[in-house]
Amino acid sequence: MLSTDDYLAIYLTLQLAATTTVVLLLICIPCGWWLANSRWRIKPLLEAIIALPLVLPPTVIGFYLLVMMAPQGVIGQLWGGLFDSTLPFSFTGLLIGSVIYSLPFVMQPLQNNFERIPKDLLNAAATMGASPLDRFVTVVLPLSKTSIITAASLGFAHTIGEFGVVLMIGGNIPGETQLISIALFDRVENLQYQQAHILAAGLMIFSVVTLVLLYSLNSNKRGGSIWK
Amino acid sequence: MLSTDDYLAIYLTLQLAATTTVVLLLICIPCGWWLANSRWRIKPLLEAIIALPLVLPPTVIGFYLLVMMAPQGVIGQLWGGLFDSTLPFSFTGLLIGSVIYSLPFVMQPLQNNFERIPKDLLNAAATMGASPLDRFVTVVLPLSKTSIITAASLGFAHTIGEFGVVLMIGGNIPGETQLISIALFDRVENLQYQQAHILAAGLMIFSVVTLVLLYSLNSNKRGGSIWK
Amino acid sequence: QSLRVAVAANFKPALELLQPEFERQTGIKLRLSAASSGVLFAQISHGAPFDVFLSADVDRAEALETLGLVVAGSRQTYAFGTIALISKQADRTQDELITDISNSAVGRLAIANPQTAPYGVAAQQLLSCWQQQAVFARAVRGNNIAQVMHYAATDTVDIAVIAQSLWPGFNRVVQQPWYLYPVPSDCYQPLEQQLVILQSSRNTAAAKRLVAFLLSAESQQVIAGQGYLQAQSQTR
Amino acid sequence: MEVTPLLSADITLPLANFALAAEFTLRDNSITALFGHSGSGKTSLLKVLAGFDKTPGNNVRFKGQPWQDQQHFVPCHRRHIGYVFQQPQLLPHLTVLDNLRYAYRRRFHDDGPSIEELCRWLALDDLLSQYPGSLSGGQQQRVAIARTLASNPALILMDEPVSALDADSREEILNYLEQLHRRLSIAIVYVSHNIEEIHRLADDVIILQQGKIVQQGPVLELANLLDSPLHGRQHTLLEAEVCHYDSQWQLTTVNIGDNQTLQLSSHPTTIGHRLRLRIPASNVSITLAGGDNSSSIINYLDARIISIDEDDRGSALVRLDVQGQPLLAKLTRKSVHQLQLTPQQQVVAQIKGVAMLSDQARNISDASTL
Amino acid sequence: MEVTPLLSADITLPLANFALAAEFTLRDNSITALFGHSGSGKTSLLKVLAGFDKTPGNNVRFKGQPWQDQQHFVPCHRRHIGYVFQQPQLLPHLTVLDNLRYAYRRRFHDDGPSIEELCRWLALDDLLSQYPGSLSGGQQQRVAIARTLASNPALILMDEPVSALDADSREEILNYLEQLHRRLSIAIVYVSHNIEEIHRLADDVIILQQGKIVQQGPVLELANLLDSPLHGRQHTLLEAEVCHYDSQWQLTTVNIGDNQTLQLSSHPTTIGHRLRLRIPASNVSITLAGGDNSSSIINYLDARIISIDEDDRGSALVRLDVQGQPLLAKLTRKSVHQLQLTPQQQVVAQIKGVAMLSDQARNISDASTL
Ligand SMILES: Nc1ncnc2c1ncn2[C@@H]1O[C@H](COP(=O)(O)OP(=O)(O)OP(=O)(O)O)[C@@H](O)[C@H]1O
Ligand SMILES: Nc1ncnc2c1ncn2[C@@H]1O[C@H](COP(=O)(O)OP(=O)(O)OP(=O)(O)O)[C@@H](O)[C@H]1O
Ligand code: MOO
Ligand SMILES: [Mg+2]
Ligand SMILES: [Mg+2]
Repeated sequence: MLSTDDYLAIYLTLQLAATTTVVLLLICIPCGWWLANSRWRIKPLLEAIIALPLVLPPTVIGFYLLVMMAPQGVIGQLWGGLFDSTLPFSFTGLLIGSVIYSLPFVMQPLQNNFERIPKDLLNAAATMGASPLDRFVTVVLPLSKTSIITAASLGFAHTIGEFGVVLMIGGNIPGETQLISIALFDRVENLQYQQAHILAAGLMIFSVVTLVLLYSLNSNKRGGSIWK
Repeated sequence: MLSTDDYLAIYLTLQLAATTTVVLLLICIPCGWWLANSRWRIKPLLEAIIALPLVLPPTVIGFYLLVMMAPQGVIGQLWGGLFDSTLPFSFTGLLIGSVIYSLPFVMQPLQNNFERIPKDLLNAAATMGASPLDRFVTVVLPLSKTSIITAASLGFAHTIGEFGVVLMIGGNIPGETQLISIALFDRVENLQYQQAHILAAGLMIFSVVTLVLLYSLNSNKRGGSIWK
Repeated sequence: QSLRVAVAANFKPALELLQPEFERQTGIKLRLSAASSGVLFAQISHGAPFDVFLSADVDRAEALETLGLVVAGSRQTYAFGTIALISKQADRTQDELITDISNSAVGRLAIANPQTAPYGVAAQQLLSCWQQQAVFARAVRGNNIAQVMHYAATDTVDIAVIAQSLWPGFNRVVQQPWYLYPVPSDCYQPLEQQLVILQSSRNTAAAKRLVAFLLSAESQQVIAGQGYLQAQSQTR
Repeated sequence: MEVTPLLSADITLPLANFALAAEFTLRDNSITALFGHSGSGKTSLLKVLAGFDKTPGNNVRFKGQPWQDQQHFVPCHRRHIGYVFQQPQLLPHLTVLDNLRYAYRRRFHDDGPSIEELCRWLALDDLLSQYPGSLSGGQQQRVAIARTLASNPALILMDEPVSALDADSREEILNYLEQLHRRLSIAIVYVSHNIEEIHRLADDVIILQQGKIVQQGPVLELANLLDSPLHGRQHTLLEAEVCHYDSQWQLTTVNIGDNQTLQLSSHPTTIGHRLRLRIPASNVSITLAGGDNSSSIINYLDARIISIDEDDRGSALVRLDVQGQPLLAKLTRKSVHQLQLTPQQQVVAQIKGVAMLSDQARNISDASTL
Repeated sequence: MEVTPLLSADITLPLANFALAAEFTLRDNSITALFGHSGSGKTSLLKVLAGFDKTPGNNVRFKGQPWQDQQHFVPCHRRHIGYVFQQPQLLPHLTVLDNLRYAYRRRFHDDGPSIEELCRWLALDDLLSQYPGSLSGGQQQRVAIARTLASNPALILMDEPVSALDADSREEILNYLEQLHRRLSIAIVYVSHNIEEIHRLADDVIILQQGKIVQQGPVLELANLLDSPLHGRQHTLLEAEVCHYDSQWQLTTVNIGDNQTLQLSSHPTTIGHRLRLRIPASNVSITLAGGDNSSSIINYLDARIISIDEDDRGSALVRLDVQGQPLLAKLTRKSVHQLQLTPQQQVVAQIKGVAMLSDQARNISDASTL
C-alpha cells in the first residue's frame, strides 16, 4: 500500500514540520513581542514584509528562494562561506524555505496577542523586581499560551500541507527531501487515486486526532485566560 | 510587457481575493463568535476540521474539491439541482475553493480574539438593554477591529498567493479562471523569467503598499485597543 | 469563435508559436490552459470545459478515451518529445558525460520525476542505457520538466536531462553558458504525445480544424524545429 | 393584606469556598443596602439578579413576573435594570460621550435625566471626548454611574459605586441618588462597606455572611448591627418629623417622641417632613442635672437607662430610652461609676446639637444640585 | 543643616486636560498621604515615581541617587519599590499563593514578613488555591497588598489600597501598615480619599489640584485643609504625650500643653509615648461655667476664642487656642449668640472624653495582631 519511500516521506515531513514550528516559535515569539511594543515608524513596513510570503504563490517563492540559495545567490554565498555544503536539496534548505513561507501565519497571531497583554500587569511584575526578560517569561508567555498554541498549530499544519516551496528547493529526493505532501501530489498527478486517497485520509486522520487533542487540552485548562 | 491576459488575471485575482475575503469574514465572524462561546463537547472536533485545509497540499485539496464539485460529486449534484451551471472552472467554483482553503487562517485568529472579549463588558452592555445581536455589533466587533483586520489581510493575501487549489478547480482558463498566481507560475514554468520578475515585483509592491497602509492605519487609530 | 485548449506544459511554447498562424487562417481564437498532463486529466475527467486536450503522453489520452470522454477516433499522436543532456562544461564527449554523471554528487544531476513526468521516464531509460542506475537515487527530481530547467537556470545542478523542446527558451534566459548534448534516440523511447477532442466540446468542427492544422506538414515542420520528432516519423 | 414585593428572590449558587443561599424581597421604591465582609457574596448576588448567571436553581420574580425559575429565564437586556459594576466596565472603544449615548439610546423609559443633565451633575463636561483608558479611577466610576442613570432603569444594582470617589463627588452622587429614588419610582440595591452611606441612604438592609443572609430588615431597626463595636463606633439612627424651623438661627426643631424635641442647625426645612438623624454614641453625654444655660449644648432629652455594657478599653455603651426612641451613649467607665448610673435610672441625655448635622438630613430641599 | 530627603521629585507630565507639575520631597521612614479630587493626578504621579512613565523632563532622586533625569533612567524593577494599584492587577494565570510567591521569590530584602505571616494577617488562608478571576473585589485587593508587602520594598506606593474593603479588614490593614512603617525603615506614599485614614496614618500630606501641588507639609499642620467644610465635618488633629494611665478605669491622661490634659479611655498605654488624637469639632462644646460633676463629660479645657465663622446653615466654627494648641468647636449660631461669644474671650471647652477613641491612638501597644 505505502512504499518505504512513503514512510520515509512521512517521517521527514513530521521532522520538518516539528523543526519548522520550533524555529518559527523561536523567531516569532521574541520578534512578535518586539513588534507589538515597537513604536518605530518603520513598523508597518516590517509588518508588510513579514506578510509578503502570503501573496506570492508557493512555487514562485520556492523559485526565488532557489535563486537566492543557489551557490551564487545571496544566501548561497553566505552559507557557502560558513559551511562546506549547499542549501538547496538539503534539509536545512527545506527548513529555511518552510520557515520563511509560514512566518506570517505564526507571527501575526502572536503579535496580535502580545499587543493585548495589559501594560499594568507587566508594570505590576516590574514593581516586584522582575526584569524585562523575567516578565516576558513569567507573565507574557503564560498569558499567551492559547495564542502560542494557535500559532504553532497553524505553523505546523501549514508546513505539513505546504508543498510548492519544498518541492522547488527540496528537489524531491526520496529519503532526503521528499515530503508527504509531494508524495501525495505525485499520486494525484499520476492517476494513482487509490493511493492518493489512502495517503490523504491518513494525513487527515492524523491531523484531526492531533488537533482535537490539542484543542481539548487547551479548552480544559483553566486559569490560562486573562479575561474570564 | 504584460499581456491583456495578464491584466485580466490581475483583475480576476483582485475580484476573487476581495470576494473571498468578504465571504470569509461573513462566515468566520459569526462562526468564530459562536465557537468562542460554545461549550459543546464537539467543539475541539469542529475546530480540528476547520484547521484541516491547512494540512493537505493545496493541489490535493483542489483535487478533492474538484471531485466533489464535479457534476457527479456531492456538491456538484446539489449545485446542479439548484442552478443551471457547473461549479468547476467557474468563478463561483474558485470562490468556494478559496474560501475553504483560507478558512482556518481567518477563523483561528478571530476565534482566538473573540475568546478574549471580557465577559463583564458584554454584561455591562446587556444591562443597558443591548440584545445579544446588538452587543455583538456594538461591542464585540469594534473591540475586534485589529483582529478582523489581521484576519482579513491574512485571508486576502493568502487568496492572492494561493494557486494550487485554483489551478485545480479553475482550470487556468485565460480571462475566466486564470489568476495572477497561475499566470506567474506559468511564466516561471515557461522560463519567462523576465516577465515573471515583473509580475512578482508588481504583486509584491502592490501588497506591500496595501499592507503598509492597512497597518499604519491600524496602529495610528487610538481607542480601538481594549487593554492599553 | 474560440477553442479552449488544454495543453501539456511542455508543448505550450510550440503551440504558442503556431497559434497566430492558425488564428489567421481560420479566425478561430485559441485559449490555452497549460498545466501538467496529470492535472489536466483530473480536470477533464471532472468536467472541465475544454475542447481539445494535448497530452504529453499516450496513457492519459487513452484513459480519457476509455472513460468515453473523447470524440470517437479523435485520439492521435501529434509529436514525439525528445530529451537532451545539458551541462555546464563545453565540448564533452559522450564518455566524458557519462563519467560526469557517475561522479555527480547528491543533488548535482537533475531529472524529471519518472512518476509524474514522461520526460522523467525517458531520463531513467537513458541512465539505465548508460549503466548509471545508481546515480538515479541521488538525482534531483523536478516534478515536471520545467522544474528541471529551473534547477539548471539557477546553477544549483551541474547536469540535467531536459526536454529538447525547452532548450531555446532556456538558452535565452540563462546568464552562465550551458551546453546542449543531444542524446542518441536508441537509448530511450521518444515520448509519444497524443491529443484528443473532447466529447463535451460544443465546437467539434473547429476542434477538428485545429487537429488538422497541427498535423499539417507545415505545422509539423515548426514542431520539429522546437525539438520534437514529427508525428509521422515514428510508427508503431 | 400582603403587598407583593417589587422583587422576590430565592438564590442558591455554589461559589469557591461556600454556597450562596439567600432568600429575600425588595420593596418597591426603596433602597436596600447589601452589607457584608469582603468575599461574603454581595457581587455574586447582584450578578444573579442582573441575569448574568444562568446557573439553574435560582428563583427571581419581579413585579410578579418570573425573571428566572425552572421554566423561565428573562435575559439581562430584557430585565430593564441598571448595574454599576465594582470595576467600571466602560466600553473602551467609545468616548465618554458615546458611552453615555450608548445607554441613553437604549433607555428603558423616557422620563429620565438627559445626557446634559447627567454631565452637569456628575461633572463630566470636561471628559466627554476622552476614551475610558485615559480617565482616572474616580472619573471612570462617575461615568459608569452616569451611564447607568442614562438608561433610566426600574431597578438599579450598585456595587460599591462611590468607593473610588473623593468626599465631594461622593456627596453629590449620594444626594442625587436620594433625589432620584424619591422622584422616580425606582428601587436600588446598594452594596457598600461604608456604614455612613448606608445609614444615610438605605431603607432596608440585608447583611450577608459567608453567602448566607444573617439579618434583613429596615435600616432603622438594624442600624446597630452595622456598627462595628470593635472600633468604638456606634450610632443611633432615627427618623423624626420637623415641627419647627427657626429662620433667624437656622435651627430646625424635630419631634422624636412625646414632647421630646431636638434642635439642629440646617438649611431651611419644611414642617411635617421626616428627617433621618444619626447621632454618634460618642456625641451623647449623660447628666443628672437639667439643662445648663452657660453651655453651647442645646439638646437635653429626658431618658431612662436600659442597659450599660462596659468594654475592656475603659468605655461603656449606655442604651437609653427616650419616650420609646432608643438612643446610645458612649461614656467612660469612670463616668458611669462616678455618676453611679444604673439601669432604669432617669437621666438627662445631652446631645451636641450641631453633631447631628454630620448627616445631611434626608429631606433638605435645596441640598441637591439638580 | 539640611537633611537629604529620602526622595525628591520634580515632575512635569502632560495629561489629558492639564499638565502634572509637582515638586516635592519625601522624608525617610514617613507616610505621605496624597490627597486630591478624582482626576487631580494622584495615580499619574505615582506612576512616574514607579518608573512606568519614561516621558522625559522628570527628575526623581532616591537616597541621593538619580532615578531619572536627563541622563539616567533606573527602570522600575531596579527601583525596589512596592506598588498597590488602584485596580488590583494580580497575575491572572497564577493562584493566589503563586502570586504571593512571585513577589516573595524576588523580594528586595530578607527581613520582611514571610508568606505565612502575610496570609495569616490578611486572612488569605482560604483563598490560596484560587485564581484571581474567582476572587471578590476586596479579596483581590487584600492579595495585592500582601503581594506588595511580600517583596519587602524600601518605598511603597499605594493607590487607594483599602477602598474596596469593609471596615474590619481596613482596620487591620491600617494597623499593620502603622506597625510596618515603625518596625522597618520604610516610606509609604498613600493615595486616599478618606480623611480619617489620612489623619490616622499620614505624617505628611501633599494636596493636589488639577495636577498642581496646592499644599504640602506635616499632616498636623494641614489637617484642617483636608476637611471639607461643605459637609460640616471638621476635626482637630493633635499629638499629645501620655502622662498617666489609670488602670482601674482604663483611662489615659495626655498632656496637650502646659497643665492642660485630656482623658480618654483606652487599652493600656505607656507613659511618654506620643498619641495622635482626633477631635471632631462637633464633639467640642463651649461653656462659660467651669467643670460639672453631674455630667459624664470629663474633659474641660481652658481656651481662648481666636475666631468665629458662621455659615449659612445655622452653624458656627469656633477656633480656640488651648495653650498654643489649636482646637475647633462647632456650635449652632444660636448658641454663639446666646453665650455672647466673641474673639479673645476666655471660655471652657468641653470635650466628650470617649469621643477621642474614635481614633485608634497611634501607639497603643496591643492594637496590632502581629
Ligand atoms: N493615559 C492617560 N493619558 C492622558 N491623560 C490621562 C491618562 N490617564 C489619566 N489621564 C488624565 O489625567 C488626569 C489625572 O488622572 P489620574 O489617574 O492621575 O487621577 P487620580 O488623581 O488618580 O484620580 P482618581 O482619584 O479618580 O483615581 C485625569 O484628568 C485623567 O483624565
Ligand atoms: N467566578 C467565581 N467562581 C467561583 N467563586 C467565586 C467567583 N467569583 C467569586 N467567587 C467567590 O465567591 C465569594 C463571594 O464573592 P463576591 O465577589 O460575591 O464577594 P463580595 O461580597 O462582592 O466581596 P467584595 O466586597 O470583596 O467585593 C468569594 O469567596 C469568592 O472567592
Ligand atoms: O505533462 Mo508535462 O508536459 O510532464 O509537464
Ligand atoms: Mg464585590
Ligand atoms: Mg487614581
